[in-house]
Amino acid sequence: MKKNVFQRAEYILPFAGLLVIVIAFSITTRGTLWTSDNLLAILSTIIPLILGGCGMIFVVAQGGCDLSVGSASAIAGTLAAIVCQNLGFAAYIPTAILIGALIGLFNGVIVSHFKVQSIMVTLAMLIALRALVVYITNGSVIYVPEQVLDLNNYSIKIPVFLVAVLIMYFLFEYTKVGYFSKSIGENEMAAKYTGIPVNKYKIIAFILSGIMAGLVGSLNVGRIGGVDPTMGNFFELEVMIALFVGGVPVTGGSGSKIYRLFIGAITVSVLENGLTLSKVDAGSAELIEGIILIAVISLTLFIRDKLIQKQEIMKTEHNAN
Amino acid sequence: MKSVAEQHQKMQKGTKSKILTLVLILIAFLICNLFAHGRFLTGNNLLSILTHAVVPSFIAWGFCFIYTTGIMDLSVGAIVILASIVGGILAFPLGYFGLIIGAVITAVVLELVNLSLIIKLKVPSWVFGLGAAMVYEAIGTYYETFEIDQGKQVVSLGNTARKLGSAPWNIIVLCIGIVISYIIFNRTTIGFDIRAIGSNHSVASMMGVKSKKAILFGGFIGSCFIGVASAINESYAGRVMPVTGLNSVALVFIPLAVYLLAQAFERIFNLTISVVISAIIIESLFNILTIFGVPSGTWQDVALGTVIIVCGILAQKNEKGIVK
Amino acid sequence: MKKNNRKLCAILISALTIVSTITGCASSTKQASSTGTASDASATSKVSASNKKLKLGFNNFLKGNYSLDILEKNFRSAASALNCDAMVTNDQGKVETTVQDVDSMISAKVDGIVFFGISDTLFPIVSRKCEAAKIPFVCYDHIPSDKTLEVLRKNPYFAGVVGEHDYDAGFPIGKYAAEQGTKKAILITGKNTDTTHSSREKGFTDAFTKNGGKVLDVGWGCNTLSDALSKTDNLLTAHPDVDCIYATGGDFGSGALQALAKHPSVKAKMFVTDLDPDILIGLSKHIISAANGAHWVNASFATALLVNRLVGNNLRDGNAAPTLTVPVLTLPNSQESLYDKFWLHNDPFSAKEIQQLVKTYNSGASLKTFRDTLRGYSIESRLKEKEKEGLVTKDELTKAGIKG
Amino acid sequence: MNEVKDYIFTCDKMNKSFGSTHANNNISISIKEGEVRGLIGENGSGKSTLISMIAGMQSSDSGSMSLNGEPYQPHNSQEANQKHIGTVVQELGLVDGLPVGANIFLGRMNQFTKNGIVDLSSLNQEGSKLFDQWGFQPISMNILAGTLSVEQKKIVELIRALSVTPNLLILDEITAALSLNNRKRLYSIIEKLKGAGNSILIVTHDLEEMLSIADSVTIMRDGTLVTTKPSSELTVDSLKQLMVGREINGSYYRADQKESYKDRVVLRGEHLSAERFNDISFQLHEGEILGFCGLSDAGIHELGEALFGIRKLTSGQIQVGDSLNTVVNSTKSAIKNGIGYVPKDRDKQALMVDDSIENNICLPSTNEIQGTLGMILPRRRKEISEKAIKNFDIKTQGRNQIVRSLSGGNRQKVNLARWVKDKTKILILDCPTRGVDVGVKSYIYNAMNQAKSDGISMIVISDELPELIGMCDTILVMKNKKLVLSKKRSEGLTEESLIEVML
Repeated sequence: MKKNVFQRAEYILPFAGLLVIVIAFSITTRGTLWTSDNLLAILSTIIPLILGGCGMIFVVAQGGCDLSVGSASAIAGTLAAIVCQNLGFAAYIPTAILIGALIGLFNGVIVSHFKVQSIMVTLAMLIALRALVVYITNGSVIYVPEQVLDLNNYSIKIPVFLVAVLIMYFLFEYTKVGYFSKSIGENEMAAKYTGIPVNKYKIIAFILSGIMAGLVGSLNVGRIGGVDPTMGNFFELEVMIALFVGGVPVTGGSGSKIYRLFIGAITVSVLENGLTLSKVDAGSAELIEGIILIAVISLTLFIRDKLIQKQEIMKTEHNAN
Repeated sequence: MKSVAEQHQKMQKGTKSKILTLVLILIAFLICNLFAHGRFLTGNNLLSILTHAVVPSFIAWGFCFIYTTGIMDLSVGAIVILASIVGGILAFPLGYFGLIIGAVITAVVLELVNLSLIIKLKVPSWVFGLGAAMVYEAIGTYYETFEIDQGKQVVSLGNTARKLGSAPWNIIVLCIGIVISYIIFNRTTIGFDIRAIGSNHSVASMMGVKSKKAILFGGFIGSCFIGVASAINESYAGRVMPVTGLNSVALVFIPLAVYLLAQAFERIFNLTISVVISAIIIESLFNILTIFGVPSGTWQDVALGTVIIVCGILAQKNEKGIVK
Repeated sequence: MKKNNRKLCAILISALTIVSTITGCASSTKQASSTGTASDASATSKVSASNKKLKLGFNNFLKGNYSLDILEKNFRSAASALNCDAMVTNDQGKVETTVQDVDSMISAKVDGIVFFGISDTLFPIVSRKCEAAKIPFVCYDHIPSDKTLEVLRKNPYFAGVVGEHDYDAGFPIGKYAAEQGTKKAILITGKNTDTTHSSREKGFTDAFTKNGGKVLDVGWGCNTLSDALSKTDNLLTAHPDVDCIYATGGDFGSGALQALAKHPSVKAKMFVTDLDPDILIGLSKHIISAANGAHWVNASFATALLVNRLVGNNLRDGNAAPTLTVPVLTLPNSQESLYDKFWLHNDPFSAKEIQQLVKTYNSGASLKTFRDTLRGYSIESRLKEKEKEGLVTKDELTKAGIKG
Repeated sequence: MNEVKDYIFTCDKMNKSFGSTHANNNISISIKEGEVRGLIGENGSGKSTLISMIAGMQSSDSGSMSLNGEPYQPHNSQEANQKHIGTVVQELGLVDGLPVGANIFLGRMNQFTKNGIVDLSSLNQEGSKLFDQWGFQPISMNILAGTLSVEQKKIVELIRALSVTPNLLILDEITAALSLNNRKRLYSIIEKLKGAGNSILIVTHDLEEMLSIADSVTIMRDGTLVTTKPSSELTVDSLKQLMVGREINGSYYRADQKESYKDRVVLRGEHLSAERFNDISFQLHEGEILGFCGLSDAGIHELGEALFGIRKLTSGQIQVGDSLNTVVNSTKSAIKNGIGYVPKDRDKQALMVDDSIENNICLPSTNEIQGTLGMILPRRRKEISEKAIKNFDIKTQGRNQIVRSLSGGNRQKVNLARWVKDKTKILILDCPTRGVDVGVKSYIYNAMNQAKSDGISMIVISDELPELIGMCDTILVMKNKKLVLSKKRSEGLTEESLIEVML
């Protein structure tokens, strides 16, 4: 009967850090946190994080990492903007997604067939793609059609976001793409010896990551009003923070869950927004953010650790009998 | 079971591939020199390449002792900034001694704080590093804001203690670095312990390696290298500006590329040696491209990315195992 | 024992989380409470400054960058001179964060925003947001392109822009360099996506080539001093025959200077834009031939412009929101120490002078007041003003080459 | 005093609990000078826990140990080594990233350290000397341990244990990994140590081996010590009985002594060649159990990998299908044609040990359980996994239990269970009973019989000859990458006749 208590606790506790933060900021911002304007503002920071995370989680679940997401989103947005100047708005999002997918394909092929570490390949891509964006824009600003700016309206952005997240959620939790990705993260050798085409699924994971980066890029252009070569800078790190703060294991495997990404993304966004709203000095904001991030994740891990220990004990107990 | 002769052949093959790689690099250099009308392989230019390779090499050596144990600490960039600043401040009253001691102690203290917290809290080092980077960046800006309010800028060395960062002193330090890092990494108990933990944590600790102690001690050595890198950086640049918004992470991208490249070359050269080789390859690349008139910031970076991937592929050519 | 340690740790951390959040915010909430209830700052509402403290938002694009931070300092001193609360955000060098921070400032119910847009695309977006939230805003430092300005002027909440033409920072120096007889130049500059630096580069190149010189190469993409150092080093190897080096920013100038010292065979003159402490030292030692800058006061003027608007003094240039240009000043060697004293250690414009720009303190404040003040902005005029305030003696001025 | 002196090692009332599991309950053992002591028990009976306490890798909850009459309380394996206790642990392995020499002396580098610097050449010399001294084929001290074969690694581990000049040498299931020739060498080492008055504590699942080398055997069950008896008083059957606690029938192998299978050929290998084997041709019939045996470098395991499409062939064809017109050239085509594969290294190659039983069982069955849009319904996963747990009698709390918390035998059941499904027609089993105890072993043989009668064909690759002789319809012997002998099932088939060909 103890079990039930623990099981229930397991569902609530990952939210503990988030709850603490939300409560604390509700007090310090004197309720401003909950105004509709601000909730929408928080939502617009959450959207790219979750979209990017939904793609990257496939790679992370396999135990790899994709550092190229930020640069990929920038180049996808840039090229899409250029293409849509010539071909019209209809080509905008498809182009961005295609570019993202191509980058993912490249990453995936190098990682899977040439056995280069994912961090090395994607770091190189981070540097190279960013440089390409700078070259393409050549320092000037690319203006985009009004429709692209309209993408930033919540009435369009939210449906796009929901559809994309639902698809990714389905792929990750209910199809073999996600299942195999987690298996590869758990034990790649076992996956291979069980007959899973590991290379194929590595490529698929990177392609999905690229596609989502492309989508984020296309939305980003609307958000910042045109192509800016620095857009998406450090986006990959923000996504990773969201993933890991939510409790997705760095080594991947079956602990990777999309709901954890949600928690992470919301935690990070509320934290940033709350600190700014509380008028914390810009210098201190970063200091406090860093400390709280570390605190939240260690709290979550600590609690989970305790839980797992308890469960393990219960299991072995059962075995012995 | 393979015969000894076969294994011996394997070893010889190793020596061969070492020579082959060096020759290939040399040929590439000569070709570049030909196209650059002799502007590439001049003494001054080579010295300048080496000079630029010093700081990335030292940071990458730091990574050898920290990242090898599986701790991926991304706050090193922020640590370098803080260590450079502290070194710069202490350089005025104490000269070179202050510069080096200030930088090294700062780096060591911060890195040890990181490592012990990572071990204690069991937080994945990736996130911890990013969080710590935010904290250290913020400390840097506190100092900078303070200076601006005083009508000053972040500490600048001026003419004080600038020799460490310039030839020939930095090259001498680089050579000392090669020797020391090689010896510690390959010929000391701590080196073996670090490599053992990196390769297989549980087996290593079963075999009697005290892993926490080794990680902390490795972090101590690694952060000494990072401290020295910071001191050289400060002495070379004269001033290191604090940044915010995780921009410090970008600071370690090149050293990280050096380290990863070195890992890829590890089957040909020893890790600490290949660090220097990788650093020189990357810096020569920038140098030669500038000489060729390739615009920096765009095609140069594209070329760097390409070189990293190509080297990675070449080095992993025969890899059959599992790569993350 | 170990378990206890971990427990203690966990408790400490959670305590730390809460305490740091709350204390971090406490100081500011105190200020916020003194603001009283924030009213919707509609453009036409004429709130008198006497009964309500205004709350101004300001975005620092990248904290830690000297020139951006000194702009922040100018804003802060202007805001305190005008008795306003300041809310400063750090955009961390990211355009996305810039937009996000504007959202946050709107949520925090600031009365007006002093905005810096690194990229032209940001202005229309921010303009939309401010219009929707009915918050007046003013742009500082970067002057948007004409096309963008047109868009902005359609927004009734756009209060104007105060900045400098970066092209005009590069151009005179290029001309001056060519006049000094230099023929072959290399440039050290930031990313070519940063309009500040690319405009300066363009201005210099135009003037230099027009006057018979040739720009051999441009070192793009520097972020830091040591980037500039390495880049210059490489460039000097590639072009040992240069006789002119122009750095478009203070840090780049320091880096270039050091690289130059490593190439004793290169005989080149140094020119820099941005007057920061290092460059001043270079000037005083005659290593740098000329440098310009001092345009950082634009943040103060932008603040004053916005406050005018908020107190109901809607300054218009004809029908449109005004564009005010701050001249980029060239600093002679002789005045380096005085510049250090009055620009870097103090504010070049006293609180009183800033107050004179605003209707609350000076009922006659108009666009003309701004124009006149800016037109008269030069090193010499400022120093004379300081003499009037008794902060500097005539002797000192004469020594610096300024005649009474 | 004298009496104590006789015992080189004693432990008294050792206790160790993990949570509420009493892994060791008041265990007392005394080992005499020059004694070879066998330690035997089912998986999970507490042998490994006892050994890890003696080797200093875990601390005991209570109880005391003494060595040479002095109290002995190691805090870590280094201290145990200093006291001349050398251990080869069951599932440890080596540090792949370090050279062989460093692996042998890791944790004990100080003896080669001068002024803080390790003298590598004398370390390597010492290592080579050990190989010489104990009569193993030398391995270069400078190559990375990761490049060694499983057997070579085990030998390096053995050398590592021997390098402490052990008074007490503990060997936990070392023989399973060794080929016959090296097994022989191990026996002679044991003799040699014994002759010098040193003692050995050995764990093995091979009961005949146990009885032939051990002077006396200690039997453990469920964390308690059952009894210690001289080998001469024991037989294989009595050992089994003591271990399991109930009677087990004489043989757990197949009862029939005749080959029996249908005529239809389900898989044919045509001149298969790859790096580790050369020109192998054979046929597998419906319902046939085909065995492969050979020494460690004969290439039998690699052949198994190739049959499942993991290892690429350089020439030759694997044909399957109704008229043998389908070629297997990838794992995908192998699975499509109903081939299942149970690899040799259970924890590394087969199972995701940190994942749930359900995830492990469903892994090869995704194609069968996915519905529209490739959706894998949790309901179907549950069905499959619960069926497998029931059919294979896996002892677990539920399908969501983590595999790591299962005993070795149960893990192997999971490994097998996931392949026993309707679609599987051919099952490749590489060492299916490696490291499992008697109970599970007999269970697995039963399952194989069941599968055979269901018409499933099996290829069994094994180092254990009795197992092959007991189960297979046909046994193929490989030597030096080539097929050298084919034997049909018959009563007169002996191990000796096979070994002769293998060597």
